[in-house]
Amino acid sequence: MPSTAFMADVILAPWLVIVPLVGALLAGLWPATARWWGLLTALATLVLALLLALQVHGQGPVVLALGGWSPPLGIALVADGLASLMVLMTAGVGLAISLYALGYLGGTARGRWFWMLWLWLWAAMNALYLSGDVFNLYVTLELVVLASVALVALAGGAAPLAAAMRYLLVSLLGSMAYLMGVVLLYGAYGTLDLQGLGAQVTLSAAPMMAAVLMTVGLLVKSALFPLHVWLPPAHGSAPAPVSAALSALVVKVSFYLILRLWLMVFPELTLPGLDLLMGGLAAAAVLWGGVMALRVSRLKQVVAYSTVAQVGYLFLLFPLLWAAPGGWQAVVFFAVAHGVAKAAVFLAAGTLQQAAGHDRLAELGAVMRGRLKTSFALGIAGASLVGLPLTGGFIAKWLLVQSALEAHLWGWAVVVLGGGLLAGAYVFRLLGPAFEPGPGDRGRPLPAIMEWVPLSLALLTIALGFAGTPALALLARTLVGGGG
Amino acid sequence: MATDPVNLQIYLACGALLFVMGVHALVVRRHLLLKILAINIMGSGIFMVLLGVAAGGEGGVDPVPHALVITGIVVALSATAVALVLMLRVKAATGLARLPRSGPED
Amino acid sequence: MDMGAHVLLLILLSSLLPGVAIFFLREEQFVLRTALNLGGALLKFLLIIGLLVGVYRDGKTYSLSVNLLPGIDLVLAADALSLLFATLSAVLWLVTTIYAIGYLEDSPNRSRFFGFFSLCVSATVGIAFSGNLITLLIFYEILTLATWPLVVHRGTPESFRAGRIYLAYTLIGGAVLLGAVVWLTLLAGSEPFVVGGYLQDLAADHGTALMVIFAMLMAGFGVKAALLPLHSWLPRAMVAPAPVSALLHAVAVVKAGAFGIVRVLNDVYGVELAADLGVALPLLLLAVLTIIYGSVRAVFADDLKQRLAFSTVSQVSYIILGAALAGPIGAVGGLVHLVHQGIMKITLFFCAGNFAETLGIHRVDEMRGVGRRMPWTMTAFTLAALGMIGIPPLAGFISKWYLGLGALEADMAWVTGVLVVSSLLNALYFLPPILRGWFSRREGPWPDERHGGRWLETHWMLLLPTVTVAAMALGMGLLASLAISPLYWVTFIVEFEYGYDHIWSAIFEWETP
Amino acid sequence: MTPDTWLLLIPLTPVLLLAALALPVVGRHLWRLTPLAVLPALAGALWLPEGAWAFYPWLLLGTELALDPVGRGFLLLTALLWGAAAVYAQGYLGAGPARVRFHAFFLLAMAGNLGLVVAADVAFFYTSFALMSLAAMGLVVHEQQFESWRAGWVYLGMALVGEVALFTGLILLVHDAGGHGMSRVWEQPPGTAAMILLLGGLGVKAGMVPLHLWLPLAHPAAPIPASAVLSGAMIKAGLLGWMRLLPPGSVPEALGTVLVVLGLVGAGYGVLAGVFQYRVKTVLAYSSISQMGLMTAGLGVAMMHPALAPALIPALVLYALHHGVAKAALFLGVGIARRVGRMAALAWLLLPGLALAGMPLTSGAVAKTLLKAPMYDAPVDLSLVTLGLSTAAAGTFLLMLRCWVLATGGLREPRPVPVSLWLPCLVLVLGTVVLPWALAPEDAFKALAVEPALALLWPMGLGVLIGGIALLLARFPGWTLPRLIPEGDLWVPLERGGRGVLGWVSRTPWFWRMPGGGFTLALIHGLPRLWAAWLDRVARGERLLLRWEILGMLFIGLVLAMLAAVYLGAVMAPS
Amino acid sequence: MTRHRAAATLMPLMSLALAGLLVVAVLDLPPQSGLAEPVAGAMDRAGVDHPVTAVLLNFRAYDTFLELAVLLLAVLAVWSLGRRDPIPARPVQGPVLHGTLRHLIPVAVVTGGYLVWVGSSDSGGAFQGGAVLGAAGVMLMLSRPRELPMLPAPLQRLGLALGVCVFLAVGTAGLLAGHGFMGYPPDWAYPLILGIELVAALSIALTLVLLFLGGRHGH
Repeated sequence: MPSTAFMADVILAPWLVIVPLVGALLAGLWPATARWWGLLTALATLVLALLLALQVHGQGPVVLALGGWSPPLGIALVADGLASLMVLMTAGVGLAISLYALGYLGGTARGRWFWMLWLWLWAAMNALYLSGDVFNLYVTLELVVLASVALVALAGGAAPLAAAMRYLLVSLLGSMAYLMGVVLLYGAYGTLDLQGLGAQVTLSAAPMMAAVLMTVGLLVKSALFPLHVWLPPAHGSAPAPVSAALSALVVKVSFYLILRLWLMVFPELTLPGLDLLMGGLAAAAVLWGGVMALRVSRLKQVVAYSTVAQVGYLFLLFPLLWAAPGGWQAVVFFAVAHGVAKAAVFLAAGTLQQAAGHDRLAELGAVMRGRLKTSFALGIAGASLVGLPLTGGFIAKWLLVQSALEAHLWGWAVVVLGGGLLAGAYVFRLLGPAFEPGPGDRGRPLPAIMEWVPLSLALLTIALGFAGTPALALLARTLVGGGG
Repeated sequence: MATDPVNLQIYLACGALLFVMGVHALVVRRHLLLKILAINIMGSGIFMVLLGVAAGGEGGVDPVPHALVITGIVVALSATAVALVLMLRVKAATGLARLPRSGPED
Repeated sequence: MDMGAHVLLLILLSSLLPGVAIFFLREEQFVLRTALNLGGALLKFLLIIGLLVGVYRDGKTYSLSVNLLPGIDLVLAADALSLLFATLSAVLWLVTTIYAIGYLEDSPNRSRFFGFFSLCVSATVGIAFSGNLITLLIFYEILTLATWPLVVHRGTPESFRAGRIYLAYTLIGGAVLLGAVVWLTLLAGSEPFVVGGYLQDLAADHGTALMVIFAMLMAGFGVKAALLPLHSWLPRAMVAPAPVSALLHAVAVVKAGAFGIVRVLNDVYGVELAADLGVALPLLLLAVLTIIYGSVRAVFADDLKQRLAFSTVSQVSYIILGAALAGPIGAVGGLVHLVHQGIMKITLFFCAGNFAETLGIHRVDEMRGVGRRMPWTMTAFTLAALGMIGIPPLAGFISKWYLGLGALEADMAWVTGVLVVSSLLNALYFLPPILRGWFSRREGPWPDERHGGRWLETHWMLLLPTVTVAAMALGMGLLASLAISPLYWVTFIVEFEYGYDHIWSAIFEWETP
Repeated sequence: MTPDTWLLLIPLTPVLLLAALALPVVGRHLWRLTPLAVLPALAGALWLPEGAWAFYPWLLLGTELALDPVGRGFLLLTALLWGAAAVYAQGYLGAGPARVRFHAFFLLAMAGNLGLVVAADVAFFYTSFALMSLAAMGLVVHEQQFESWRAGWVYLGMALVGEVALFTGLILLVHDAGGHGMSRVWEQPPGTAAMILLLGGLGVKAGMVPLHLWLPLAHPAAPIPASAVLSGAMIKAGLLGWMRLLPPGSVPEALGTVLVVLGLVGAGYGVLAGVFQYRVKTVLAYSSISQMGLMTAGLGVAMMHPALAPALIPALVLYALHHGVAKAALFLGVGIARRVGRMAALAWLLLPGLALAGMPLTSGAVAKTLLKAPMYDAPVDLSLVTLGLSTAAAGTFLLMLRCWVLATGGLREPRPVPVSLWLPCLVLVLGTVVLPWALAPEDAFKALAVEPALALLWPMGLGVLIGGIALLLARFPGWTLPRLIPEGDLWVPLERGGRGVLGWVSRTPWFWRMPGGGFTLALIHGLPRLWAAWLDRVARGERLLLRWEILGMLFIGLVLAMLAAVYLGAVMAPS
Repeated sequence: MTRHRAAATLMPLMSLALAGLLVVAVLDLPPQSGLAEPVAGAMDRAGVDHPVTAVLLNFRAYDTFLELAVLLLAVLAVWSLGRRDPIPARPVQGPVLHGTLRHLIPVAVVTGGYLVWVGSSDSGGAFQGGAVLGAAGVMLMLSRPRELPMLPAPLQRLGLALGVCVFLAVGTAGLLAGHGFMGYPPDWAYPLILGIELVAALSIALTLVLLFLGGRHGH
């Protein structure tokens, strides 16, 4: 990596918070130009995220003590492989969502609010990924929740409002549980720094309780079965770019946090019983989400339940975490692949919904035939969700199965493979209407960008199919703690 | 300034109990306002434990938990504000300050 | 990576790019679509010919690899076996494209059809050129994806049902396959295909694992190859348009499965190891069961395409049988049947398509007297069907001949009995349509007569491919010893790639009496 | 033109002509050229040098063609008969589009028949054999009547069984020999399995009892020219196959015994079944069975005593030639007989009939004498065989008598006999007289000697006697010939039984679908219902999960469960 | 229904169990002084005298900054929910509130300002001050909602965002100046912190008032 040599001293991490935040402030102060600020911010953030990833790849994890106050007194920003990969994924998907929103929302009043809230959300997510302090993580988590809830409610109408309300309450429940855990940890060890905690945590009542409360609180937020019911209405009824952002990115945030905690803070507590419990829930989620996705009748709800199922995969994390050397990396790669693919699917769904004026799956055939690019995006990204080859999803599935088999955890391998079948069933159910007889119909006129963006994202999933090696190399530069 | 350990433990335990009461209320109460209050009660419980922790050390009161409590209060306040307004919007849209019980198909 | 590597990529792209371009054409852009279709098909054909020349005359090796994961590459490579399959695909694609253009004239959604059609062939060629198991798996799965739209192309409830069943089978198969490949990669790494296999060193420590993996691999590939308990999707997929059935049965899907099995048996495990592990015999038994079962079911199928489908179930297992015999002559028989079955089955499906498209004939008993109305098609049908039975001098005879010899060579004379029973059953279901077609009198009008061509019995684009492949089915048998025949080629593969040094002389050098 | 090219031209010419039939416009008239397709074969049989051999490495599996003395005889027979039948077919078949079809199959079968005679490698032999067998199906069912279909199915079924048996036998031979050239194959004595398979496989074609069932059904059903080649030329392919693939000397003597027994049984049974028939073509068919039995027995003797083979084999070839020509003449004559008066009919049929029965001065006499002669010289006593042969000759006379009676009886439908009918018939009739003299070896003239002539005549006398009595008896009212043995003898009960089984099978489709089908059906019909129920259940569950109480319980429950898991894990973990 | 009843009985039991375990966990916490010593050790470089303020605005300034951001985001979120409903509260009748307010408001303003200023050395700070100011604003809103002069929208936005903006600007300046993100030059720490606190208090006060209005945007 010759490019990293001259970047070695450059401090990048804070800028990934500053830039979107400035964008958000500008968009708020000058609403009429919100979308251009948004676009500019998206581009700048993507560039920064790329540079950060290169930097981390080249020189390893970067830990930055804010204000010169090193932990435990101050707060540290941690830009390691995991964080930079998540930031990069967010930036990539974020740019796509931004471009899409240009077409979807245009310069409407609702659009202005979207831009502002979306940039806030982005800033919050970046802040969360880069934070190395459990309390700071709580604050960023709340930022994410508030921005997300407001975005969900943006759709207006009774159902989205109720969905937003439920989302908010459930999220707050989760946040509170997390915060309780933070307090317990501080009470036990007198520090909030992730690395510091990781060095100290042992098996005893308070940290155990802390770990459990934090994890369950975050599980609620990441919608793991059976705590997922808030997700489908929220993701299913939001405007398309919002759905994409929520399903592709926001769900990953709490997952990331759980991973981060168990990687750096609680490795001592990863015990077989926990593996079994979480793995069981994960398997149930895969099954339940898949079945519900087969059952519901609206396009976006199918996609939302698909997220419920795919979240299940993410929580195969626990059985795989330390069982196999690359176990958690496989899960992270899965998260990235799912993020990109799910964003593509939601955006494509949004285009179809806008074109047809509804998203009843059974009646979408004509528009799907008329809007080929979008249908293709749906198909390719769907293939990634199923884990069909040459997509990121395939590599992710491969890695998951490989880790499971490497650790002789046959059962989880079967879950991964079987879940792929359910995914296949609902993805092809989505595509089915396109093959009904009858002429195509382009539906309402839409900006071209609403077709190109999903397609580009879908093609990105294919590119991810070849990104396994660099991504794993990046992930190898992640800080882990304790007995790992 | 060190506090009596027993008193401290009462603080801690009460904080924990408050937290759980909040959880229970959040679940059992159906009116949204009560749910929002329940979350605030959970928050209060947490802050109480935090303050108890701050006072527990030998070397004087730990200032960091105090700072955290202030921050936490502001965050909770923000969330509560949003929740309340959202509740009003839900009530305006559905006529009820309760969440509908409906499945995905309805 | 040299020029040659690019040729491989170009071969893949020669159908992929036109395919993608075709999707976005409007229905009425007939000329452009046809040009793309045929141009791609021709280009692919020529490129593969070029590759052949390079490999055989100049002794070049071609390979191309792209890194997927640490230690795992996507490898495209051209060896003799892959060229055999690729050539088959390229030739049949060209022919089927012409046929499909004629068949789908005036039907809706042609752009979509040809788009997926091209993707399907790209995947098949990818399978052919796969240089390791992972690459094979990747293209195998892509094939699933590309074929499903073709199966449901008509959009009727039956086709959706067939599509669902197809997916259920192939996706499950794919999942099992993925599991097996991952496992194998864990044990042995991602090795390139090598004749004789690369697992010998593992046999001592991981014997059981290897057996389980083998079973999983067979199940995974067996789904597409329609091995016995996994065959049900195939007859149901017959709702697809005739060119699709033709391609599905003759080249793409079914062959992909069989090809995979051959690869695994020869180039991953190696026949010796497979025999040592005791996995070759169960495979053989399964193939035998499938052969008999498929034939029996075909006898009782009234719908022509159903009958052909069950016939495919049976015939593809010949290939597997040949591989599972684990001897050079059996390998010759199996491999050569890979080509022969493809040619003959595609002929049969073309004929079935011609009957359906021209006269509305779908059932065997509707074929009465069709020989007089459509003599060319009926001749083609007769040739291919007799070939399937194994009647000389048609291509099927050659396969059966070497399969039989292979069975004897492997000291499994009873397999010859299976071939005999299968031949009789084949006759039992193929001769009635032939005889009805030629010798029964037609009373009343045809079910649905459409093309009343003045000079030809049907559209020339339907007839020409049909007659061409029928002639190939004849020629491959009659001229089996020519240097361009599949038999010659397969012998070459077995002799020089599998390293059996006496096969060539056993097959192609005669003592003068 | 070298023998190389010429040999290939023999089977190729009919195929080329067939291809020409497919030409547009002119093609539909080219059927008139069918007779010409035998010319290369005929010329080859007459003028190709002894030991002509050619090798075509590009054809099939590498094809060898050759002409040896045996082949020459058979080639002559085949060419002659096919040529005659082709000419006959020109006039016999009415106009109509089916005519081209008939000629197409005719040409194919001809090519096969000619090819198998000159084949010098196993693969090409089998190819030709199969081509002939299958194409002949087209000739059998040509009339498209119920009868022809029935006969066709029986023929086809048995031919196919024979085909696969032959195939398997050949594979076994080739496997043992390591090559598929005939000479290569001869180097190894065939294995038992191969022998049995070849015996059966070729026996079907040769009408060997009990594999003869198709013959009495197919002959009457087929058009006359087809019957002629079927009975005259094609069934000889079985005999030729035996000679080629089970050469005397390399097979165990037991096989010879089997052949002798089966042959004599066939010879007798053919007569027995034949005389009770009411259709002239059926009678002729049974006669063929009987005659083929004689030849089979002859070959059997050669196998039992390889020392006799050099004498017996040419005799057998001559016998085949004789029988072929005479039988074909009879068939063609039967076609003419209907159109002419009773006496004219008898005139057409008399000479070939007598020749078959072994009338001195005819081909029959020469052939029979030549066949028996070596047996008398045999080191062991073969009188049982020769007696059998003689008795069969008596039977043959009876059969011929039955044939004459039937051919001259019944309704007449006088019609002109075109030249295309009478000319080939006449050629063959004359052939029965001329050919043996032209072809038989010098010592054939021994046939003129008194003692052999007597040996020939007494069976005939016996035949005349029995026949005369029968004819006399038939004059009494009510004394008609009982229909003791139906046409197709054993096939009739077999068919009845088969229908029963088939009927049962067709009434029970589940039986056939059971192994995978039943399972699949259950899968297809049962699973969706289960699946739908499961979906409903899940959807209900989803609504339940929406309740806050449930959510809360799950939340707390999860916390408790995780605590328990961590705690238990910690307790149980080895520290 | 039985299911629901089961839930109704089970839920308290489970809550009790959780409570018990949580209490055990809380009581299990070891007595320790946490970060008191590190904070005390760093106070000389903190720029302010009061440890809580030092933690809030220096050691963990990033937290505080994000917390301001949360507050701002809350207003934005509330606004984004729409501004359709009318003001429900009619002006409070009667003289008591008005009279009280007349005296209370100046006191509140002074108190708020004091609290901000004193935060550097004693209990107090931007949030406390801002809260008092905000409370004054809310009172005003209650008493005469229709008569108050509302800021024009852009100014409202600016006012709301000012705290975050200034904080961010200072933090970024620290980054550019090499003191790290959210870092101050040691000499400038005190004035910068005080400035931030003042601006933040104003923004907080405005935020609270607007949150109280809950999107009911004036008239």
